[in-house]
Formats: sequence, structure tokens, C-alpha cells
Amino acid sequence: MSDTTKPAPATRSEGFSLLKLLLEGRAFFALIVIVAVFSYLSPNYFTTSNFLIMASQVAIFGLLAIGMLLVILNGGIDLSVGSILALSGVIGGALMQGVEIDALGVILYPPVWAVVVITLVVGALVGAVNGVLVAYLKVPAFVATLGVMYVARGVALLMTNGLTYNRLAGSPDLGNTGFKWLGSERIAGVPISVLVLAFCAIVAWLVLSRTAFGRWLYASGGNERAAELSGVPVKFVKVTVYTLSGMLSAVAGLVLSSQLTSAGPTAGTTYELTAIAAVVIGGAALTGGRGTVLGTMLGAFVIGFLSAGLVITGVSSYWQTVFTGGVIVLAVLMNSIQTGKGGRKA
Amino acid sequence: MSDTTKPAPATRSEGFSLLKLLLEGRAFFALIVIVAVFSYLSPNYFTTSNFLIMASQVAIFGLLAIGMLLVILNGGIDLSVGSILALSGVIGGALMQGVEIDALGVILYPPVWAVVVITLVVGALVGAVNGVLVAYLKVPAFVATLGVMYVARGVALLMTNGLTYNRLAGSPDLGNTGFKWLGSERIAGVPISVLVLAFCAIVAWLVLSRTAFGRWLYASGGNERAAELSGVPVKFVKVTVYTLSGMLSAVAGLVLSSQLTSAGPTAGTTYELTAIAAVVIGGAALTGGRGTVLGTMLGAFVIGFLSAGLVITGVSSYWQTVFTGGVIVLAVLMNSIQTGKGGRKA
Amino acid sequence: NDPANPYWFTEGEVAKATAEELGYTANVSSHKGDTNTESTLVDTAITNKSVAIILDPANADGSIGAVQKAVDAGIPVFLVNAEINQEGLAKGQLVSNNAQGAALGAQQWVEAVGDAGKFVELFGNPADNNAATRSNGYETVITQYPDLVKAGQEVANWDRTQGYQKTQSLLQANPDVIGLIAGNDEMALGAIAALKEAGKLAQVKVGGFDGSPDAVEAIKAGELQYTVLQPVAIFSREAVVQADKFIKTGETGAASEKQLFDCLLITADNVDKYTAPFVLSE
Amino acid sequence: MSTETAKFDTAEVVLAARNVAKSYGAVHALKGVNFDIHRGQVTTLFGENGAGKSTLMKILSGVIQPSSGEIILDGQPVHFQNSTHARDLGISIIHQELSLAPNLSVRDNIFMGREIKGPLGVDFAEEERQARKLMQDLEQDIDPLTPVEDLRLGQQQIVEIARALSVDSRILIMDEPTSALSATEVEVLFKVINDLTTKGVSIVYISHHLEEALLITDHAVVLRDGAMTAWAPRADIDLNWIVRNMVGENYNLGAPPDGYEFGQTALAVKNMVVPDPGGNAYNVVDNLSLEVKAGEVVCIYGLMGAGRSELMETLAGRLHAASGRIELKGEEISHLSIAQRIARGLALVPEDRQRDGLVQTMSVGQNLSLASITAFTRGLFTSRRAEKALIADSIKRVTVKTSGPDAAIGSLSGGNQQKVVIGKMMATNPQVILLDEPSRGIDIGAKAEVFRLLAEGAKRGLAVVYTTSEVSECLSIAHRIIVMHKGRITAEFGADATKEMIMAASGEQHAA
Ligand SMILES: Nc1ncnc2c1ncn2[C@@H]1O[C@H](COP(=O)(O)OP(=O)(O)OP(=O)(O)O)[C@@H](O)[C@H]1O
Ligand SMILES: Nc1ncnc2c1ncn2[C@@H]1O[C@H](COP(=O)(O)OP(=O)(O)OP(=O)(O)O)[C@@H](O)[C@H]1O
Ligand SMILES: [Mg+2]
Ligand SMILES: [Mg+2]
Repeated sequence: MSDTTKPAPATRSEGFSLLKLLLEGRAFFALIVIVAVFSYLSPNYFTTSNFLIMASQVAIFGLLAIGMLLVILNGGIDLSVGSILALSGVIGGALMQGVEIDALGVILYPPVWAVVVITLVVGALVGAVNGVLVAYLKVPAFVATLGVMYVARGVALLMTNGLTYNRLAGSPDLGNTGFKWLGSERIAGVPISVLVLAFCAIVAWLVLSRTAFGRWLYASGGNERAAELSGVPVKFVKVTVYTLSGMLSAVAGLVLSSQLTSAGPTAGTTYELTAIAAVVIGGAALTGGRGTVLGTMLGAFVIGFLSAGLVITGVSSYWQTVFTGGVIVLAVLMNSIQTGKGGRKA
Repeated sequence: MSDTTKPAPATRSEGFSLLKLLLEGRAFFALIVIVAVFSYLSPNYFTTSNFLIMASQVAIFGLLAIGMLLVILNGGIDLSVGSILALSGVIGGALMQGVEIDALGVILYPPVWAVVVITLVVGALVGAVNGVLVAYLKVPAFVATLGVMYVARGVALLMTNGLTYNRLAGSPDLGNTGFKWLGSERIAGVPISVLVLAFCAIVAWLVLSRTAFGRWLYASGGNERAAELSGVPVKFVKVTVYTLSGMLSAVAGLVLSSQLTSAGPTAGTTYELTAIAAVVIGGAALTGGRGTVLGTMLGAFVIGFLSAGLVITGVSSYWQTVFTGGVIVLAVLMNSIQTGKGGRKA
Repeated sequence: NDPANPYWFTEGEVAKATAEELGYTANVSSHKGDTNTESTLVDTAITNKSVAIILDPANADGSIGAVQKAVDAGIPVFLVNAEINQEGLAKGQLVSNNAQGAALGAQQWVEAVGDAGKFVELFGNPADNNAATRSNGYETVITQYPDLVKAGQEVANWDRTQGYQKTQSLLQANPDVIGLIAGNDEMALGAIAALKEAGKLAQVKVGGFDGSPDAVEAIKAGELQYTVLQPVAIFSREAVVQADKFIKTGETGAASEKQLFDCLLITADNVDKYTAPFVLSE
Repeated sequence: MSTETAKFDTAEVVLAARNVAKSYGAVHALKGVNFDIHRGQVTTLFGENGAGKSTLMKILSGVIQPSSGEIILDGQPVHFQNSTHARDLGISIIHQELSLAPNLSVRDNIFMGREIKGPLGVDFAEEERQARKLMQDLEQDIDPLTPVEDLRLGQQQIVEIARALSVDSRILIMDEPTSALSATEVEVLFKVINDLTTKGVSIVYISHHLEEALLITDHAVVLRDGAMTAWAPRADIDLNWIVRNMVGENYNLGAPPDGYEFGQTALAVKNMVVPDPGGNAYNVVDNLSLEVKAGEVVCIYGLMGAGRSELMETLAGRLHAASGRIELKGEEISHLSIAQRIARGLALVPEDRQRDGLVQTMSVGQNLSLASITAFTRGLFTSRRAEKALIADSIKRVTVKTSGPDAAIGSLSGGNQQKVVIGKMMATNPQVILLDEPSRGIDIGAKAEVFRLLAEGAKRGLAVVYTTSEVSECLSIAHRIIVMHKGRITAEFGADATKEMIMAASGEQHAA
């Protein structure tokens, strides 16, 4: 009877295979094409310094995209990342300006590490609100995070009255210098923001591929009911991914305001779309359960390198818009055609 | 064995039942609460003239939301509606300014009806591009329409070089007056834009509830494979809904530029989110197959009446953002709780 | 800034034309008010080894970092149109005198409206300090007339569609207003569309700011009372000229970093002198 | 009728339900049932669709909570918080509906939710080793790293079984584990079950394949309409006993309809080749030719993976043949769309009713009328009256048990859902109807009704082609039995064939 079963397809092998990666990663092709084209068009493109600068620009989107990937793997979507980025930037900014404690009449200047921790906690909490709305109150993810997107943005605007916090550098006598470190320092020539991105990406990769949580995430994204019946704590997984996405947005917010040494409440508008585009270009399915950190990073770099290249070569900003849209569709199209041939699913 | 089947739930009845409508339509409740609260807060809210003005503001979102409903019923999503609105407004504007025919050295001023037809066709074509990408090239709807959103916006910017077309009123000696009619005239005291919305809503309602196409749409949104095997032309349905959505966006674009008697390429930014919110507040499921025109209209009115009310009562624009988000989540939450109690679906 | 507004469009075009006249190649890019995009664009300028940056800062506070970055890379920066809240960084800050312009506009507005009645105001994007500067300028003048009562104020983000919708609602809340003063022309034009629709254009007098071609058309048509011309064409040109000087001589040739360019009033009387976008020939 | 006092039996009761009732709103799925599971023995549970079998099993495995009554484990009352809790107490279940994550590999599906922890997070190597071992035990050649979505339905069911086996539980509940398996695999499963029972594991087994279930049962329990109607040890039961207690009368699957002449050739397939839609090198339908006359009933028998589904789907237009002709009443139809084929009188009842048959968001009535909308469209609009008449007619014709045409499709029992799918396609007035495994998961009563329906249709000139994996279903109403193996027809028999002949031709080495 064993003759009725089909042989295992030859390409299936868990081991890390570079070839397979290249073949599967249309995002990788897209990236190579982009780099090649722009290097040809502008002598300034293919330089180490430009790549580092571009990478540090990608960092913001990359961080958001990692959080978005987690949510999308879970079968959800998070529209609030841009707003959380703004809100946490503003909160970080407010803390750097000092907290006035009315009862004592003093202004407290928390040290930078405390600012960072508080900001991350706030981001995580807002993310957790998303998670609770989606997991426990069963609000569709699109709606829940859309609502939170508005609310978080509104709160950020209210906090600052629409204005931007400046002077985030801190001052030595208040003991709160160092905020700029995140955004503008370099270690061995690599901007800190790039290192932060790399760190987060590696952690996310480890979590997804080596831990039980990672498998729970893929399982509940693939078939939530089945995962639940197998004892996967699906609600916990859900709340956690939104929380992590919120926290990563806060990290992005900190990096951004550190890069700019200012924090404004309108930062990050429409970044959610860019983050989603990065994840999807990276091969993830919006229906959940499919996608990798590597792909997402490639997706983020495709978008970032493309827009930087368009600016460097002096393409008008309108054409930039057109090209961005075109590349998003093309990159995903390549995939559809590729799998459309092989896969049996409709 | 007939005794094993469960008795009919009491509320099931095809006939139009007002009570059922009220009970199912949480959007209806939300609307009543909103009207009541603002009427209490401002004497100017509960007046006929204000309702007509608010309705004419809702018209834009309502038109987009009808198109969005069709797409969402099909299990898709259309992020490009705002861009198509802008593009078609700009095209309408360009045509009103006259088409220069180089070979002849003359400027052609098409009559208004021709402008309207051409604009609608362009909107439909852009929509059809979405449809073909989604149905035939199997690009996920989110990505396809995201790409088209960028491209359409970019084209609109390129066409006008970023500027806004003005002087859309036309002039009698060119025989192209009348463009303003759509946006600023009234019939029996009701703004034309509201009548346009009502007309489109009624047509959509008839199509959805009384035609084969409507049935096909619900079926292919509910289970595409089953619909296909039952002889539903699922690809045709898909292309058609995106085309209709594009066309309705063009109608909205015409109404808007007629109201403003000007057409700018940045109009309609982020309107897609508002349109989606209206559809979802109106009870449609983003997974497809569930939703009604009536609900969507209620959803659009909830959003429109809310934001107008916030302006009239003088709430600060930041709080407006917060409230909008809150209402979106609350309205959908009410539904989740309602169905969560009775329904058997998880 | 966002070139979908004729004001910023002219700003970019004039600067570009001037630079090309002086033999430079110029890239015009827009940050659309987003400080992150702005910072990205500055990075690109650095990568492209630009000789000078003419920047319309996105944000008085938020743009300092970007300017700092360019200065650190040894590129002179000239700010136009809006200021940043730090001196000594840019080689020059060439801005129109918003306060003076607002006062000028408000006086003309009071003249048109009369000195008693209710009015409403449309406010620009609050993240842009010009919005507050202008609003304060209006305030200073109008409060001298105690019978002019501000019945409402709405943020319309410099945008025509929002100006239209916010005005519609403001009219509902206050049917008896006699004047509307807007932070820029786009919002004023949106308001005019709303007033026309409500048939109240005769009752409500509207004032704008910027001096855009559309506004000038509206003045000609008698719909808009006046607009305040920002000499954007002048200071854009001047910024490039000073940059050129600085590159060649190390001196900008200007007396101070902050240079205010006075705004001019355009009314029905002098509207004919408006020869090109944002240019009023004397 | 017996009581639950197990006086015939010495084996101790490990898990028992006492007066368990479960209601969903107005629906009383269970009305106070007593049920015993004995150590080291197989208890089979019989009952028609919707009798409450799955509901009872879900309660016993902690998936849902009973409305009233108690559960007794080893003599002590227990309360399961959830399925994980029950699993920790040694109870595992194979669900009737597949509950696998299609995007994950076989290994990940088996171990999700109860990972084997190693020093560096999850010990994937160990999990893989165990998964491989399980596949060997089940005599399946499935690589543990294959994504489940690349497996056929039957193989997925094997994975589901493997997952339950991997838990090492004391009590194993199997809710229709074999609905997608063919005889050979069932045989392997029975071997595994025998091994388990000798080790003291208790089994609950549910199946609509009554003969098959009789092979392993130690006790039989019959549920009817949410209540237990009979209980007996193996020695006292036979097929008649089960059927009698299940549905109250004696059913048989009927005989080939006779007393009329076949008409013209309704469907002809000539040298059809269908490449594997999964992209593999072989052809799933390999140079196959077939003719069916009007009024003829043809049964296609084959093992899992014989290519029957692909043959059916190609005929209906879902898949496309690489070469060959399909003729409907002499007219070539290969180039036509599914809708056009339906309009010309060729209808397919698909194999997987959840995935391909029903639109879950629509009511029973809308599902029934879906394929024949044009029949009640008057001009531009549909006619409510005409549609109602058509639905009422369909419900009567295929005897769907439903509270009304507006009931949600999900509220029907599996068998009735199946009848809705058949009714939907019958409503198109086909000349040829293809049914892919029409009896899957439906009870003997419903099965008999379906076959009666087909036989009646044949008498009126309908050409019927159906597939099955149960030989007894071939030997019911079919005039002709065709055996498929690896995409080819390996044998053809008349109605007088025997079980042994059919099984031998299908490539099954050891006849069950
Ligand atoms: N979640 C639910 N909500 C409402 N009714 C339900 C639910 N689950 C089951 N039922 C009803 O309970 C009854 C028993 O269903 P159950 O699934 O236990 O039947 P079964 O004996 O397993 O049938 P089958 O042989 O078709 O699998 C049916 O009438 C069914 O419609
Ligand atoms: N020659 C072959 N060698 C290996 N595998 C084959 C071969 N032919 C077909 N198959 C596999 O068998 C599958 C055919 O399955 P299909 O569902 O059509 O069978 P079936 O007879 O309908 O069985 P069932 O419905 O009981 O699963 C194909 O997907 C293919 O992977
Ligand atoms: Mg069952
Ligand atoms: Mg099959």
C-alpha cells in the first residue's frame, strides 16, 4: 500500500540552504535589482557610507515591520504602529523635558534609562490594549487597531498640544544626557539604530524558529481552532504579539526621536502601510501563519533602498510615489507567479 | 429522524422586520445616541439644514463606503479608493480646463456630461486594474490596492504637477457650465450629492438583494471554492466589484470637486480607512460574505454625524481624533458582545 | 514641504530656477511636513555631496536635528519660509514676516467686516508654528475691537477640503457669523465654497493668507476680500543667491541670520499688479 | 434495553458519564446520557448524524462543558477545565473535523502545544525522531517535515491519528478517524488499536462504517436523538441490531434500479490525461476513457490517491486536462467553464463539503438555490416567489431535515449538510451527476436515502457517476463498477461482482 503515497518533494529540507533561500526570496531579487540599478544611475549610491545611512533609515521601518510580522503571522493586522511610534516618542520627549510634580513643586528629570523603560512600557501597554480588544473582546483586528490608531494619535496631540518637543539632548547637570546616543552614535562605524534593528531581528528570528512560543504563533495563525484544541494558549499568544508590536513601535519611536533629537505628535503617519508592505513583500501571507523574519527584513530594505535611491537619483517626488506602488505590486506579483505554478492551492 | 433537528430560532423571518433591523443594527443605536447627545449639547445640531449639510458631507464617504462594501463582501479590501477619488477629480478638472490637441492647435472643451462619463470610465478602469491584479494575477487584495493607491496618487500629482485645478465652473460661451450642479444645487431642498448617494445606495441594495450578481457576490465572499463549483463566475465577480468600487470612487471624486469647485491631487488621503470603518461599523465582516448596504450607510452616517457634531460643539480637533477612534471600537465592540452571546461561531 | 500647495510649489520652482541660472544643479524634494522624511532627505543631500541646502523646515523644533546633521557634514543650510527655534546653526533664515502680515491682514479684514459681530477662524496645522504666529497676529488686532466676538475656531490643517467641511459645520453652529479669517488661502477657498453652497457669501467676509494664484482669482471674482502675499518668490530667490555668495566667498552678504521679508496686502484695488504667482509688481 | 450496570463485564470502568446533558440554546444535543469506558477495551458508539456522538466525546475530553451531569474518572468525579487538562489526565481525542495547522509540518502539528523542551528551547530533533517512529508504526511513508497542506486528506487524517497516539494516553477517543481512509489504512489502524488495548489503553471508536467498526468493538453503545437507546457487549450484536437501534427500521442501500432501457451516451471521456496539479511528474489521470449512458449508475472504486477526485474535478471543469476529450451528449465540452457545463447538464457534488460544497455564511435555502439562480431570475431581478418554490421543492426532494430554509447551514447535521449539497446540484436539473464520495461521514439512514435518490434519478434518465471507498457501497445501486488505480481503469464489473473481485483489482494486497 505504500505505493499510493507520493514521495517527499526533493526540496524539502530543514537545513539552512542558501540556494533555497535565494530561490524563495523574491524580495532578495528585488533588492539586488534595486541596488544594481541605482548604483548604475548614481555614483554616490554604492558607497559604504550611503549604505549605512540607508540602513539607519530602514531601521525605523524595520522595527515596525518586525512587530507587524508577528501580528500578521497571527492572522491579525496592526494599524496603530505609526501612532504608537508618535505617542511613545512624545512621551519620551515629555520625560526628557522633566516631570513636574505639583505637590512638591519640583521638576524631576528621570535618567535616560528610565525614560527608555517607561516609554517601552507605555508602548507595550497600548499594544496590549489592541491585544485585549482582539483576543478577548473579539473586535476584528483591523477595527481595533484602527480605533487605537486614532486614540493614540489624539492623545499624542493632546499631550503636546500639537507641538514638538525639542532639546532632547538633555544636559549634564540634570544627569540625563545620552538620549542622542541611540540615534546618532556609531559602534565600529555602524549606526546604533542599525544595531538595534539587527538585535531585534535576531531575537525575533530565534523566538520564531527555536521556541515554543514561535510554534504557537505559527500554529494559531495557521488554524486557530486546531491550535487551541492542541493546548496552545491562543489568547495569550494574541495579546503577546500585539504587546510586542506596540513595544517595537515604541523602540522605533525612541530611535526616531533620538535621530531627530525631537519628538512630534504627527510622526509616523501612514508608516503602518509601509510596515505592512515590507512584511508582505517579504513573503508573508496576510491570512496568517506564513512569513519569516529574514523575508520581512528584506522587504523593509527593498522599500528603504528604493526610496533612498529615488531621492538620490533626483527622481521627482511624484514619480517616487508611482514607483513605490509599482514595486510593491511587482514584488508580490513575482511571488504569486512563482507559487502559482507550483502550488496546488487556489 | 426528523426529531434530531433543532427548532427554528424565533427571530428568523425573511420578511422585512423593523424590530429585527433595530436589534441587529448596532450602528443604528450608535447613530441615535450620537444625534441625541449632540442635539442636547448644541441647539444648532438638530435642525433640518444641519442634517442636510451633514448628509452632503457624508455623501463622499458614503459613496466610497458602498464600493468598499462590495469589495469587502467579496472578501477583499480596497485601499485605493482615496487615490482614485483624487485622480478622477483631477482628470475631471483637467477636462474642464480644456484639452489641448496639439496637432490641431485647438483647445477642446468637452461638455460636462462627457467630462463626467470620461471620469467615471477612468475610475472604473483603475478599479479594474485592481480587480485583474487580485483575480487573475492572484496578488492579495491588500497589496494590489496598496500599490494602486500609490500609483494613482502619483499619477494625479504628475498630471497637475502638484497643483490644484480651479475654475471648474466652466463658462457659458464654451458650453461647459453645470459642473457645480452636482455639488451645490438642491432639488426640493435636498443637496444633489445626497440624492446621488441615495441613488447609488438603492441601486447597490437592489443589486445585492435582488439580482444574480448579488447572490454570486455573497456566495463567493462566503466560500469562493464552493461558489466556483456551483457555477459562479468568481473571477468575473471579483473584477466587477473592484471596477464598481473604482467607479464609485470616481463619483465621489466628482461630487467632491464639484462641491469645492476645485480638484486637487491630494484630496481623499486616508479616506480609505474611513470608508472601511463605515463598512465595518455597519456590521460587515472583513472575512467576506456578510454585510448590507443599509448597515454600511448607517456606519457612514455614524462617522459623519459624529465628526460634524464634534465640530459644531467646538470640541478641539485633538479630542475629535480620540473620540473618532473610540466610537469606531465601541460600535464594533457592541456587535461582538451582542453576537458573542447568541451566535455559535467563535 | 508639500508641493500640492501652489505656495510651496512656487518656493521650490523659484529656488530651482535661480540655482540653475547661477550654474548649479538643483534637486527639489518634499518632506510633506514629516520630520523623518526631512531627515532622510538631508541624509541624501549629504550623500550626494550637495554644496548647499535650501530648506523649508517641517517643524520649528523638530527640524533642528536635521539641520544640525547637515551642518556637521559641512554643508551650509539656508532656511526659508519657516524658522527653527535655534540660532547659529543655519547660515540664514529667510522668512516672511508672518506677524506683520497677520496684522496687515487682520486690519484689512476688520475694514471689510466692520467692527461688531461674530466671526470664526480656520487654523492651520498646529505643528507648524506659522499657524500660531498668524493666529496670534489676528488676535492682537481683532481684540482691539471688543464687539467682534470669536464664535469658533477649527483646525483645518491648511487643507481646502477640510476648510470646506469645517466651515459648513461652523456655519451650522453659528448661523449669524459675519466674518471668517483663515490662516491660509487654501482654507479660505474651502470656506468660500462652503459659503457659496450655503448662500451666505454675501453675509460672510473671508480673508486669506499666502497670496496664491487661486486666491487672487477669488479676489478678482469678489469672493475673497483680500489675501496677504508672502514674498515667497523673493526670499526663495534670495536664499539661493546668498548660498551662492557663501559658497564663493564664505560670506552670505546679509547682515543677520534672521531676515524678515515683509508681506504685502492684495485687495481688489491692487489685484491687477499680480503678474506671476506670488509676485506683485510695484 | 440494557442499563449501565456492567454486569456482563469484568473490566473496570475508567471513565464514565453520568446523566450528562448538553444544550445549545434551544437545541438539546444530549439529554442525560450514561456512558462507560472500560479499561483495555474498545467501546464503539453508533448513532445517526446529529445524534450527539461528537458532543458526548467533546465533553469527555474536556473540549466543552456539559450543561448538567457529571464525569467520573477512576471512580472520582472530575471537572475538566479544557482539553489540555483532560489530556494531562490521560485522555486524548481525534476530532471528527480535522484540526491541523496546514502551514506547519507534520512534526510541528503532532507536537504543537506540548513541545519537547531541550536545553536550547524546543528539541526539534527529538520531536522529529518520535514523529518518524509514529509514521512507521502507522505504516505510512510520510516525511515528518512535510507541510500538512501538501498531504492528501487521508494522510492528514493519519497525522491527526499520530498526534493522538503520541500523547501516550490511557483513554483514546476516536471520532470517525477513518472517514477519509481506505481499507488498507483502516486495517493498519486496527492493528495499532489492538496493540494499544493489550497495553491497557481504553478506546472509544465512532464510525459510520458499521461493518468495519464491528471488527474491533468490545461493546457497542447506540445514541439516538441525544439519548442512549441501547447497550450490548460484542457477543450480542450484529449489523441488524445496530441499524435497528439507530434508526428504528432496517435499511439497506438498495439495488440497481431496473425495468427501463439506458438511453444515449450521456458522458464520454476519451483518452484523458491530467497532470498532477501539485506539479509532480506523474499523471493523476492517465489516458483514461469512459462512457456513461443516460439512466446508468456507475460506481468508481479505488484506493486513496487513485485519482478519482481529480477525474471528477476535471470533468466538472475545476482542473484542466492536458489532452483528451470530454463529451456531453456527443458535444465536446473541455473548453467550457464550470458554469457553462452546469448549464449544459453536468453537475459535480464535491468530496469535501465544508471546503467545496457549502457557503457557510448563507442559509440552507440560499445554499440550495445557489447553482440555479438563473432558473428564478425574471429579467433583471430574482423572483422571491420562484426561489421559494424551488427551495421548498429541493428540500422535499432530498428530504433535508431543517427547521426551515432560513436556518443557518451550520445548524444542520453532517448528513443533512451533505444532502443540501446534493440537492443544490440536483436543482440544476442535470443530465449527468458526478458525486465524489457522497456518503462520507453520513449515517446509514442518510446514506440509504441518498442512494434511493440517485436510483430514482437514474430511472428518470439521469446518468450517475459516484465514487466510494467502501466496497459495500459499490455493490448497492451501481449497474457498473469501475476500479481505478493510479489514474487508470484497472477493471470493470457488472452489478454481479463480488467484494473480493473488486478489492483484488484495486491493488489492495490483503483483502479486509
Ligand atoms: N455549537 C453548537 N451549537 C448548536 N448546536 C450544535 C452545536 N454543536 C452541535 N450541535 C447540535 O447538536 C446535535 C448533535 O451534534 P453532534 O455533532 O454531536 O452529532 P454527531 O452524532 O456527532 O453527528 P455526525 O454523525 O454527523 O458527526 C446536532 O443537532 C447539532 O446540530
Ligand atoms: N502515480 C502516482 N504516484 C504517486 N502519487 C500519485 C500517483 N497518482 C496520483 N498520486 C497522488 O494521489 C493523489 C490523487 O488523490 P485523489 O484525491 O484524486 O484520490 P482519490 O482516489 O479521490 O482518493 P480519496 O478521495 O480517497 O483521497 C494526487 O494528489 C497525487 O498526489
Ligand atoms: Mg460527529
Ligand atoms: Mg477523492
